[in-house]
Amino acid sequence: MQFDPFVIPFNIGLYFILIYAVARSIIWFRELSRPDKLRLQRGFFGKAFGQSLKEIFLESLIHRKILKTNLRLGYMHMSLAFGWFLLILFGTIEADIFGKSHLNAPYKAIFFKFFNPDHGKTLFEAGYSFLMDLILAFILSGLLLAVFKRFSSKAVGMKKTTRLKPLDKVALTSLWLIFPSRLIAESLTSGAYGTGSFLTGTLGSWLASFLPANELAYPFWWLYSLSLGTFFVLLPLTRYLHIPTELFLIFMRNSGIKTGDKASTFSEVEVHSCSSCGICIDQCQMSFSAGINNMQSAYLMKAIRNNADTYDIANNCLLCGRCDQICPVGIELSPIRMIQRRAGDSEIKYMNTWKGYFRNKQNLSVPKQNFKNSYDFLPVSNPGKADVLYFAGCMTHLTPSIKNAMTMILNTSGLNWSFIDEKAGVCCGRPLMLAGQDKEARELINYNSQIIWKSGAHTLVTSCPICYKVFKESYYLDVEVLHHSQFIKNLIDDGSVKMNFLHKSVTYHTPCELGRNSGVYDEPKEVLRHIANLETTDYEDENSLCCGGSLGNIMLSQENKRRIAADVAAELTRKNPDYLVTACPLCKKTLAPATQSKVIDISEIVAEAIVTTSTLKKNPERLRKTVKESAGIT
Amino acid sequence: MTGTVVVVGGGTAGMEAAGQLAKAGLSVTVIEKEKEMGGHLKEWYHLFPDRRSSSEVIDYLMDLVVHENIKLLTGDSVSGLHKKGSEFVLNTVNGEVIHADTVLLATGFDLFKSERKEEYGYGIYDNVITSADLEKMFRSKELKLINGKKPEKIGIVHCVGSRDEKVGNLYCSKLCCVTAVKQAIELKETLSDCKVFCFYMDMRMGGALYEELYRESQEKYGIGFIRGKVSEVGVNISNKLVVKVEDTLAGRPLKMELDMLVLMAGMEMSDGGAKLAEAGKLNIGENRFFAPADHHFGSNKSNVKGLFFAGTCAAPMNVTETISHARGAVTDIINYLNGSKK
Amino acid sequence: MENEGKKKIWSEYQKEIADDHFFYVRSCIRQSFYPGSEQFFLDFMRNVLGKDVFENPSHTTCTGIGYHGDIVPFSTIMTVVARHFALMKESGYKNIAISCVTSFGIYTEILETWKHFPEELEKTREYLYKATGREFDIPENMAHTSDIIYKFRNEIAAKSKNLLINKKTGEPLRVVEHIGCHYAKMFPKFGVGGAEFPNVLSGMAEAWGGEVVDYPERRHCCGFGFRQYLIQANRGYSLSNTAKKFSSMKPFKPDLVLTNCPGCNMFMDKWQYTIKDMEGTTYGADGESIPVLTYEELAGLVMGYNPWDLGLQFHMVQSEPLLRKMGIEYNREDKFKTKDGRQMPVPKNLINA
Amino acid sequence: MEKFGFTLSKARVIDYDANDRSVVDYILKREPSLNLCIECGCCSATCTTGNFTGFSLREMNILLKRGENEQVRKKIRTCMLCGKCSLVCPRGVNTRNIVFLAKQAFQKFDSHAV
Repeated sequence: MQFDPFVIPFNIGLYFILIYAVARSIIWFRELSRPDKLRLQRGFFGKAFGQSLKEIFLESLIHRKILKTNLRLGYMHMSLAFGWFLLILFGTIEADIFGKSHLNAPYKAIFFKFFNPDHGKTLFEAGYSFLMDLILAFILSGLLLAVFKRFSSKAVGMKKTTRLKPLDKVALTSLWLIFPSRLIAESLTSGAYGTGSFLTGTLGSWLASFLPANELAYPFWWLYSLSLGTFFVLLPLTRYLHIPTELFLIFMRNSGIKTGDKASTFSEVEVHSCSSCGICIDQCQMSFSAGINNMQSAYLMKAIRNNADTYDIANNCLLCGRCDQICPVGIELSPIRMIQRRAGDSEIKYMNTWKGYFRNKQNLSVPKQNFKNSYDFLPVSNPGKADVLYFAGCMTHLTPSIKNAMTMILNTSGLNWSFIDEKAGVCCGRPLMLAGQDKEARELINYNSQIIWKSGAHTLVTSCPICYKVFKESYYLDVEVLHHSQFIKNLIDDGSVKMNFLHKSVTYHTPCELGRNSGVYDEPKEVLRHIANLETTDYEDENSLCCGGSLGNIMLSQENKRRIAADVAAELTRKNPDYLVTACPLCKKTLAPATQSKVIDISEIVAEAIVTTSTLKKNPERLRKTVKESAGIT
Repeated sequence: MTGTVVVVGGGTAGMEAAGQLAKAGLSVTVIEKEKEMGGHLKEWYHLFPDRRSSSEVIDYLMDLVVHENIKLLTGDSVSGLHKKGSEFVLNTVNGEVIHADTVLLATGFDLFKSERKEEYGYGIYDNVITSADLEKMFRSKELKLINGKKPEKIGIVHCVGSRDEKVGNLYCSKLCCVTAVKQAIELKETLSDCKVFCFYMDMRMGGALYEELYRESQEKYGIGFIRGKVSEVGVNISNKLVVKVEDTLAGRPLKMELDMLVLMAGMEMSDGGAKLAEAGKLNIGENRFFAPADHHFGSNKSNVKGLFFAGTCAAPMNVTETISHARGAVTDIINYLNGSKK
Repeated sequence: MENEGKKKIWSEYQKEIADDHFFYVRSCIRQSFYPGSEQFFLDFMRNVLGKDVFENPSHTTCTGIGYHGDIVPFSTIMTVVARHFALMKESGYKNIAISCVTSFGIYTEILETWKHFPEELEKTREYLYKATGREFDIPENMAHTSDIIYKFRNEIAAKSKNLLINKKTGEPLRVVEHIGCHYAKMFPKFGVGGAEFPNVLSGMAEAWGGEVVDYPERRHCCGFGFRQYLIQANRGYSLSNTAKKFSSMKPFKPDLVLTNCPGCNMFMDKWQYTIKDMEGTTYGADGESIPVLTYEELAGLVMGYNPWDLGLQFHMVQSEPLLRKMGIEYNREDKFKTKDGRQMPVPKNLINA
Repeated sequence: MEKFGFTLSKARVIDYDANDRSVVDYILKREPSLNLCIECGCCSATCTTGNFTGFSLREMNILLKRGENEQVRKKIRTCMLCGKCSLVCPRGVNTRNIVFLAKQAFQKFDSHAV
């Protein structure tokens, strides 16, 4: 039986973290809602399991997504995670093959060299040592990057990096110490016994040439064990908890569990899965246009983990969804932000017990009931019957050109339509939701629903993506909800309107609420391609920018909104298009003052291109020609 | 060119005009009732909108009037003015008799006597002061109440003696609004933790950069603006001033305790000017300032050929406008002399 | 600073007050509510100063209350006033002394009207002649009786037996002077000291040793407001105004309120009772109410008249606290006795009694 | 009161010094742009709620500044937070946040009062 006291710290750490992991997962599982429990069980014994393993390999070890967005940062994460994984894997095998006995205690694998100092003499052994050195070198290279990143995040190609709390620093140091100490310990031992490969061997023999290698080795083995132990024990208190937590996240997600609209186990698992890699910070326009660097998702996750006040962080955000898009861990960041907003003052705080190893929910809520909105003043309205309803929305009433364009298009379409908020419209409810006031929003939703039901329409067309999203997701309607860009697309497809081709170059700005937040990317572009020369920009689809005017941010000053809009407008008009086209009245209103080029809504350019019924009467063969033919384009 | 001009009044307009006329080669006599030149500018601390020190402007004007063609009669004033043929004869209090080809009146303005708005208790209640008094305080760097304490809450009343038929002034003095904003800012700069409120009827921020100053006063200094004219002022048991006003935007009367009340005294035709108008049979307008021969292209010409005026004796105007108006007068005078006095 | 400033203003608002030979016109409500006041005035003028003050029995109300109550048209009231001038002419007087501020306001208003619209004067002459066959002249001098007392305030001070000084402490009494709105607010030039800082009552108070207190609502109306009072449902307005005024003067702990207007005197006196009854609020020092005196009543006290002869017992707020402060002896028993010693019924709910 | 047939009514005057401005202080601390309001009324004119009720953001601003909180407390509940007001404001006042903060302040102070 090989044993040495220095392995004790490591063992303590290891068994502690294992037990902790089990306990934690049991607690989390208990807190899961009943349906989620079922989902998880089904997932565990279903194909989700396979997917999860694959994803764990690709994301948790290889860090594919990070590699995609940022090679150096990806390499750093990969070398550490994957490298360490390999080290353990091959270490265990090594211990198993070359060790005195089989099926060893874990520490044997970790401190193999100490217990088998003369290992590595024979050729095959040497080859294996070479492999182990290679892996160690791989990790150390990553570690080197990590150290750089701390001192200049530019080194890993990042503009911003997250700030640390003291405990993180301790854990970080212990993490950093692990592999160097292993390197030196192994090298010294190798040096003493003339073993080791290109890394440990060379370094070892060199050190041994002028140092008492054998005596010096021992303390370094202690250091190695200690740093491992410390790291494991501190792990649950630090952001490094993301390493194990991410596995749960992946399982849960693949089992079909969603974030939902209030704090739950899943949201907590997500919060803990954030590795604070900081990619969301670089992606955030609040950061690179407005120079605000304290409210990005990484900081939100941290604030929640530390039970800090999340009010300002949660509310000072455009909710454009760019970070959700890029997050390598795939955390549903905006939904979590919305949970914080909804909670408002009546937030469930997590009280730390046992120095934060386990957190028990405690409701420190301020009752919200005592100040609720009331919209009982809203009049009963009886809209006429119609097949198609048009809901312009508040913002569209501030951009009458869009209203007029849509009126013109709807008239030309020859459909039986009615304008439900022409005189006095009521807000769709989305702005209240964005402010986290869902109960209040519900009142407006019910009011509008009444009108829509009464009309007996089969289609509802909105000009404002904000309305579109809420009608689509939060209303219980038996009508087809279309954004006007989709509606126009349909009109063109079924030939109920004819277009002229405008010899104009346009670029398209995808509104956040329509694009990332509702998944409507193609219809507007197809409409535009149909009637004009659509130029591409560097910010298409998922990567599109936010105009800055978002109702999602209630705190942002006009000045900063302007700064964001200016940057966006500049980016999208690089090719000096005739029009910068968008599909949202709010985007239009925000971008128009920020640029010299003409900013218009898609409905306006369509109205410009549309062939009116009167002209069709004059030359009927226009009906047979396609748009491009009639424009003389082949 | 040659010719003699008498400039009555050694304020901003008078000095500017005298300087320019002298440069043009005319021999100029300036009559100033005060011992020193400079007029009202002497009492002012900083000028709006750029808050430069008024002394800088005085220095500029002083340089202008130190000129061999200029004769300065300070501490003297005109007692008689009449025209013989094409020549003017002026008698002064000190007994001088001056003959001149043309006369330029730059008699300036008098500040409205705030005692006339009895209900504001100027001269009766401690710590009710005028904008001019406040400028003096700024100059002397002694901004404090009668009892020596620092004021914590200060009110500023706009339109004192302007736009008020009860005191017979229907016109807008035009500078009080921006002066109020300027002084409010200076008050906050001197006493950062005091609260300042402006009681206004309209904010007339017409001039260049005035509106920007107004915005700054709200954004940077948090000055409070209450729309409504103060109706009366009293004192309470703790000897604080109590103002009664209607907050017309809230549609409710409002009463507020203040440590200090600053009255934005308006501009009126100066007594000297009024006397000269009588002596020289000059037309005066409804606002009692000199009436120009033509409002668009004769704003320096009087109804008497060869007699011109410049500056605030014609209408309320700020320093910039006064200087331009004076230069306008210079052009008219030169044309008049060239055109053989037609 | 304050006094110099005020003196400066007063110097601009000095009015000509005749010295002798007054044609006296009474007030409708004073002679019924505070009968001692006019009684004192006549007695003081005739017997103390030996002036000639003439009353004409055919003198009537000026109909001012009806006029301000929108019942009596202007042409009517002008004719009524013209009739008084006619009576004065017939009795051979040129100086009119008016006992009531409402009337005084009416007279000034009418004289100003005639000055600016002579045609109205001619019409009035015609109306009066047609109605009564009388003719009139415009008075040479018109004074409110408080002006006259103001004129002779120093004579009164000279003859004073009790000054407005707290006998115990030697402190001057704090006097709140309330000038009726119609005295000078319409035409400041007709009032001693103008409209903003009137001197007519403060002059008396100071001459007699008192200290005048200035308080934020000094200029505020007593609350009478004619129309507001005459309709019962509207009396809340009247009352609320009085309350506003009193709560503003309360911190100054006034010892008495001095008025020159019958209406003001009546409302500031009687509303104190009403407010006390409604919500138990009192405005004087240590829970008492503030005695409200007319200038004649005060002058009477200063000159040592018997408070009951001055009719102080007919106020709602009794003046004993004031009498005690001034150190004036009074006889409890005589309080509600007639001259010939018969006992009058004693009213209930008197305050400060 | 039937004894008299009339009552003593409270004065309509805004007693600035007696009023409680904790709500507006709370707002100004977080949204200083409230100071920039020049009471032009553009927000009230475009207001979706104002279309149906007497709710006026302009009036609310002034009443908050004067500490007349009670009227605001009632009316502010009718705001739909649609944000049109912020879009039309010529002075760049972040009106939407002001409403949001006002509600919050009332809620906070109410619950503390409890």
